[in-house]
Amino acid sequence: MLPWVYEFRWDAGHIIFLGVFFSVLIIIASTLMRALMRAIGDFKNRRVDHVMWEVAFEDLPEPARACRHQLSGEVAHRTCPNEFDCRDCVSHELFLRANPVPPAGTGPQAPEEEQLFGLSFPLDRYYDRGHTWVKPAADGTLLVGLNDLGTRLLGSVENIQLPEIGSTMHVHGTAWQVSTRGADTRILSPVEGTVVDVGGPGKEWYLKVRPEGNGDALRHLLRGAEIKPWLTRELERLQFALSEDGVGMSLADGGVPVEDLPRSAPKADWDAVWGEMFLEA
Amino acid sequence: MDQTTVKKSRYGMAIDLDRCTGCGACLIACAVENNVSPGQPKVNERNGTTWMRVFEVQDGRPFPDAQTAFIPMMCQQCEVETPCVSVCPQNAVEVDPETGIVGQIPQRCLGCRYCMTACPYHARYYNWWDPKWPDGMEKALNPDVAPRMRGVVEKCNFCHGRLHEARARAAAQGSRQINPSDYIPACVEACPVQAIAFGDLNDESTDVALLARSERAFRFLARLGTETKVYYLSGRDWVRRLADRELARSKKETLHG
Amino acid sequence: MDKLLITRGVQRSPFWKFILWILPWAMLLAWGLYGAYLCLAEGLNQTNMDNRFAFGLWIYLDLTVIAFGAGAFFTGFLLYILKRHELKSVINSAVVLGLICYSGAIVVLMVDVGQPLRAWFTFWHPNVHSMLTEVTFCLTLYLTVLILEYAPIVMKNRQIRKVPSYLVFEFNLHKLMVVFAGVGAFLSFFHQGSLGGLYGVLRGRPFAFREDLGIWPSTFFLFVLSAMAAGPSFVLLTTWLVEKLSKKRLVKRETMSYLGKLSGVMLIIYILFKSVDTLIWINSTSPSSGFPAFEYYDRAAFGTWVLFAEVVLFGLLPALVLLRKKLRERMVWLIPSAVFVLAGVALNRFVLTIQTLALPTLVFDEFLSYMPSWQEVATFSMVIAYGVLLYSLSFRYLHLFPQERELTQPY
Amino acid sequence: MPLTLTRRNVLKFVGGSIAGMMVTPLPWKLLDDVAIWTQNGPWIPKVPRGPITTAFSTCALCSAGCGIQARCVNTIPYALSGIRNHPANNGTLCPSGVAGHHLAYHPLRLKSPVQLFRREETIEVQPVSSEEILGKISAAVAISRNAGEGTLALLDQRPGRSVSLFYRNQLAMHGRGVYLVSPTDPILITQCLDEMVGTSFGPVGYNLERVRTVLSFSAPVLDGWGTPVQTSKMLAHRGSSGQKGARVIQIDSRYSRSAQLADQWIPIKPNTEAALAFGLAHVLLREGLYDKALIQSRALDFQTKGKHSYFDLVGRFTPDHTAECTGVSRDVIVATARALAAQGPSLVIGDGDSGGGPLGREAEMAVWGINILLGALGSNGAIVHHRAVPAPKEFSANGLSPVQGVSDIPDHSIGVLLIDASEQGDPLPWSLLERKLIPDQSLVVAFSPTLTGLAQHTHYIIPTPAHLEALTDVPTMLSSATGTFSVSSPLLRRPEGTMDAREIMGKIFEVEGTLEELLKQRTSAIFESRRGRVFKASTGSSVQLTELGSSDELWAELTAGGMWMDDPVRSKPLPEFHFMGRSPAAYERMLDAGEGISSSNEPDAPRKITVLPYGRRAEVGGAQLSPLMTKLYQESGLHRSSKVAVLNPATAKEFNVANGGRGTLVTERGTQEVTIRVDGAVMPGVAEIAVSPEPVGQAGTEIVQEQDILELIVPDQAPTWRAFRATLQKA
Repeated sequence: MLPWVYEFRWDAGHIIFLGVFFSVLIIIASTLMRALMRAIGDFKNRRVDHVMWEVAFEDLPEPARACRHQLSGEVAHRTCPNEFDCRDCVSHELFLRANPVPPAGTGPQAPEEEQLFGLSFPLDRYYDRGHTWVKPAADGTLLVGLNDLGTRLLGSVENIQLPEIGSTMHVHGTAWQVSTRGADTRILSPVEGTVVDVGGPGKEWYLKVRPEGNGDALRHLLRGAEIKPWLTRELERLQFALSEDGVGMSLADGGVPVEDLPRSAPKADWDAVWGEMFLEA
Repeated sequence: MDQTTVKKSRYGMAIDLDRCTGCGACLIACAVENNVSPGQPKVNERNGTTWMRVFEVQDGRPFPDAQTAFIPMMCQQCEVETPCVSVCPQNAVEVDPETGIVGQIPQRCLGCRYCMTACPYHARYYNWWDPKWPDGMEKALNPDVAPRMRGVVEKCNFCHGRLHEARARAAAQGSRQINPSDYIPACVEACPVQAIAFGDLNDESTDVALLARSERAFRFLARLGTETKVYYLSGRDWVRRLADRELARSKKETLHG
Repeated sequence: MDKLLITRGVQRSPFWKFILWILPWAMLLAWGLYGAYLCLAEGLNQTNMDNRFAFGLWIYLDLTVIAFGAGAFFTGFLLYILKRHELKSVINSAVVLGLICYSGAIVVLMVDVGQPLRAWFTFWHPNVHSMLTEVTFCLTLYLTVLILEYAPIVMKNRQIRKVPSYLVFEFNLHKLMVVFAGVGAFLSFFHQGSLGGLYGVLRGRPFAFREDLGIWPSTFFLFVLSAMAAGPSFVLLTTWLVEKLSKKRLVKRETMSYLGKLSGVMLIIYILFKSVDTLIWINSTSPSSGFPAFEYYDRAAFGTWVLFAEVVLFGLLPALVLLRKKLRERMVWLIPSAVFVLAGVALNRFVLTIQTLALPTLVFDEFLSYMPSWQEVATFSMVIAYGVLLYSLSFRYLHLFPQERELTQPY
Repeated sequence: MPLTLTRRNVLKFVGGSIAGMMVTPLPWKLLDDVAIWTQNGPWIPKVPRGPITTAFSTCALCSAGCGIQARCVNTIPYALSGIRNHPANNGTLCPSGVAGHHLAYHPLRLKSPVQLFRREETIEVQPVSSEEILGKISAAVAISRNAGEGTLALLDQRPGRSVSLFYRNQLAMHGRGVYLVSPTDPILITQCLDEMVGTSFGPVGYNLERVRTVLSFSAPVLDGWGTPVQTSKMLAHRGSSGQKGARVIQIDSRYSRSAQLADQWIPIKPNTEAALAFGLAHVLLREGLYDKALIQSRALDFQTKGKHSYFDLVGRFTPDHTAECTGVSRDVIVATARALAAQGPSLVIGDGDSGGGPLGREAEMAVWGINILLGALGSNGAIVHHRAVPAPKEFSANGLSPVQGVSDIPDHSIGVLLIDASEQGDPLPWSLLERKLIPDQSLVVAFSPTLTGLAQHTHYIIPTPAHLEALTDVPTMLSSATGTFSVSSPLLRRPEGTMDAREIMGKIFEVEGTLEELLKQRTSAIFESRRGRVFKASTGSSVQLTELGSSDELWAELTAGGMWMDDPVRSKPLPEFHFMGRSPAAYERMLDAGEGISSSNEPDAPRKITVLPYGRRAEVGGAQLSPLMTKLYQESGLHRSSKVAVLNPATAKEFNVANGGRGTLVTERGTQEVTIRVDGAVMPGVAEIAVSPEPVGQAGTEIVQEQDILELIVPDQAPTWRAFRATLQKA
């Protein structure tokens, strides 16, 4: 195998054969090393949250990965290529230019639209696809909370694990974790920044975050007129998730989800539903 | 004899099938010489170890006209494209360029048995059992030949131990060329009717070289092109036809052994 | 009970049902382990192999499962190198199948060789001219590659993925999968081919011996082609079986049909080459070594029907069905065709292993038959049971079919 | 620089060394070597180490007297070969001889006296002291001598040795002593000639060099019947040697080795050899192909008035009648007789097969008859006189007990049966011996090194030294043209607890002396005779005996692989003789033998097959085979095991058994399972089954009784067991 091992001959056969063997071995080993180095790099660059979200996003069923502009009807079919992070999305830029979304609270939207399908979706805030909302506060911080559907989906939370004050949030990284009925669900962070204060289920908001970076920190979030079609889609998804294993529960069109969904349909596979709705594979 | 240059040898055999009586002395002498262990209680014709084995063959004619011949069959020492050498994954089979003898290195053999499937003469044997001798018989083993272990392949090597001994004897006399009468494989020595000739095929004057060129000489499966160095001699047509399937077909009788 | 280990959003049978399912397989595995233990401890006298039948059930099994396992490399190659994204839905399953087939084959090989502790000698003193050396090297490397391909699937298990380092490593490894796919395809090409070369180089066995094409005998290429035909069919068939057993749709029908098409295309190429090769062999290669080819089909059960079955019944017929879009889109045609493809390849491996050894070379030698001993059958079953268990566990706890949730939730 | 020994420094040093070592070939070479070492585990037997020496002796496994050259390590022989130029074997050995040095390690070897208990299929042994056995024998001997109840019989499986003379002498003195030999022993064939001549005709042998045609009646002439040198000479014309050999015609019911190797095989219905002999004689007489003057003058029963004569007897066996009796075609009979007469000198050999039993007295006389007609006993014939090997007078001072075949003594007559050399000689059905014993009162003791063969049927075994442990002389072979004498000297140390037969008999009869003294006396007698030549192993050539200086010198040569060969003598003219022997009912007995009363009166019952047992003289036929003999019996098909019945395909079909299938043979004595082999060359209607013991390659946990086809023989059925009928069923 090696030149000093008995039976090694310096002939073409040996050189070619062992050359190929060692090359392949080196390719495999170096690829493995490369993956390892990159993983270490990701850790060093604090990209763990990002990676976790990317992996989760990859695993989402295709319909769950629809682009916001598909939901709004601007395009017939488009799967988001950027893991719901529109901040650097060129297409989003182009879509916006063609058809700007009115800022929240202005434009053609009527106040009553804050009530959608019996759920409270105030227009003064931004909504993330992971059922959180972001509301800029006066002091420049951002308030982060769970939207009405999200709250009803989880029902009464048994245990909640909020981040420590001072910890860093990444877009679509873990904001906080809840465990209910034996299943863990992580709630995606809608924004990037440092946690300056924490609230909780009983409070108005869950987190107060000091944003990081430039002004487009909220660019990837849904707003205004985008909310309704998205919510429609989400309720559809919920409907299917619930009806999957014949629980028999249905959210009739226009029907209002009850305050505590798990309690009203205890037999449903809530673990699966939460995974589905909170974008966790 | 010139002692500075060692001429290359091609050791071969010529076995006279018209003389062979099928007594089996060669087979036993071989086993004695090469420390082949006695068979286990469950051993049979298909899983035994007989480096040299004698086939009893008939011309297929029915009673009372049947003719019988005995064919001693051992490693045929293929010279060209030696089938077992190229298949061994770990160089446990080698042709010695000095002697032309196909050697097996049992200590390196993995026991994959690929060489056995490659051998057209079924001359290779696998140690299906641990080698065992009755009590005390280890003391009567040939000190020149290492016993093999279970799970490796072995075969005829023209009595390698004897070649070593002959070389040692030559070296003791300051010669690098062995004396032909010092190197005679056990089967050749034992044959009661002296049906086997052995020697260097490269040396035109040896009996074996003469016999190999005789009209009665033939080799089994010669058309495989492996240029075996074991020749067989027979004046009987039906025996000579056993060398090749197509030849055997050319006669109407069906053959069985 | 084990719900938290199961991928979110997919339905798996209750734990007790799963236990009931794996219990008989586990028992089979235990029996097989005992058989293999006997062979290792007592020696291969436990088998019914002998000096003529130096290869038996095990080598046949190895050749067949490795051919079937070709789905892993072929699918990977098409997906990652040729970017056939429709295969993404079966790649995980194909990798698991590949891993099962290859690791099973290597385990059996280790029982089969007389001195398994010397297996490393092949690396240490390699005879580079031996097909078996090529097989050994490629098989070991490819098994490494398969493990590296399987590792990300494991690391994405619901609980394991919670460990960030695993997930991040998985993520980065997965990104480099194209390298492994390439290496895998390269290695597979050589060892599938070398397995064929294993027999093709047997000058002393004119039934198996074939002329060289370049530096390899023609069986080298025939094995590559037939393995590429068998691989997709095996993935297709197992997927279908899993669908039937789990009563779920796991893969889109188009993917199934596409796998069938792949098989069909490879098979027709294979059959074409095989026919030409057989004709050359019958008319030139074999007779020139003194062996009239018709004699081979003159013995015991091995009639010319073997050749017919291999080329027409299990070759041309399924190939034609699979090549017709309308037929392969219907399960009643697709599935039996896949079965036929596999039967044809398995028959080919059987013929090359068993018939080659059963046929006499010397005129006065006889045709031999061989029946494996229970220890051999046990070791064989051990691999089957191991495969079923590993697949069952993977199917239950790992996310093998990315389309599963999608297909079970009709959007 | 100060050298501080800190842990860190030490670790650094070690680490650096290891790293540095990796770039040298050392670890890799080590790995290589370890790879080889690991393959030499303790479970693999180690070859012995020690000084290599060469020793010479003579093989005593049969009476060929082959010279053996042993390569020894630590004085233990590890390989045997023949001594070059030796008159018996010229450098070659038979398979048994080649592996002779293994017999001491036979898995069923006994090293201390045992008592035997036979169970269903196994044998249990219990150690006893030799004194106890000897005491029992002495007591029984005394009873037999004084009370006259039963005889003291000694079955000598190797007659003709010097110790055999000692036995006969002692038995003659005992009064009720009987000296028995196997019915197949060649001595009995010469006895037939003696019966024809009326006096002791003297030892005869065969001068094969003179012979052009050999007609063998089932004798294994090409398979261990003669010495290797003789067999080689008979086959000399084969192949490319260009030498002249003899044309061999084999008359055989079996497709035996000799039938396979002979120039012509004449298959014959089992047990009809006498008829064929008469038929051949018929042709010779009818065509005048014999020495009329000699027959007229010497034969007393050739043509007699008023009494049935040989002429009458042979006259009945016309070629047609003979063909009917024997199944041999008329033309073959005539042609064979003519060939014998025309292509002389011719020789007809009776003898029969060692395992298959004797041809029978009448058939042997019929064979001698043809030899006489052909002039084979004449001065130019191939059957030559030789002189007995000289023996001291005191060997026979007290008379010699006559040699008797086992079948020749009355049933239930033996009180004490001692079997010497029971591991040797031809196989013998135990049933034949058993009926000679006084039921339930007899004592049977074997002197044997192994628990094999006849020894398995005895009450006690006193272990004797094994082959090459024992000192013994090798008697002259039947086929030898002159008397020969050689000594097998021990190459191995005999184990404690073994006694040679001379020691045992000396204790029983209270006679002083050792075997070595006995043999030395004989050697002296030979030396005193001043005849013959001596082959010296050391030089590989022969010298006149007179060239040796002393008896001790002769002894030294004989014990080192040498051989003494008597000078040939001019053949005595044939005295007056009776073709049919001298017994009152000679004609009737001969006629019965020819017409075959025993086999033809039984109706051809369906499902009955004629079993032809056979032994192999080449393998001594006896009960000792080297463990390595598994190579011939189990590991290759060269020698059929005793569990295999070979049938003609047509017969197999008739009995509904298939090649490789199992069958059961049944007689009133028992059943035996056999594996069926189909062979187109075998005579239809018969099953050929070997009687040799199975070689024992490895010791088992218990001693299994040998199962032999001879067990199935119904002893009263016939004087010989060459062919018997048994039911064959598919198993």
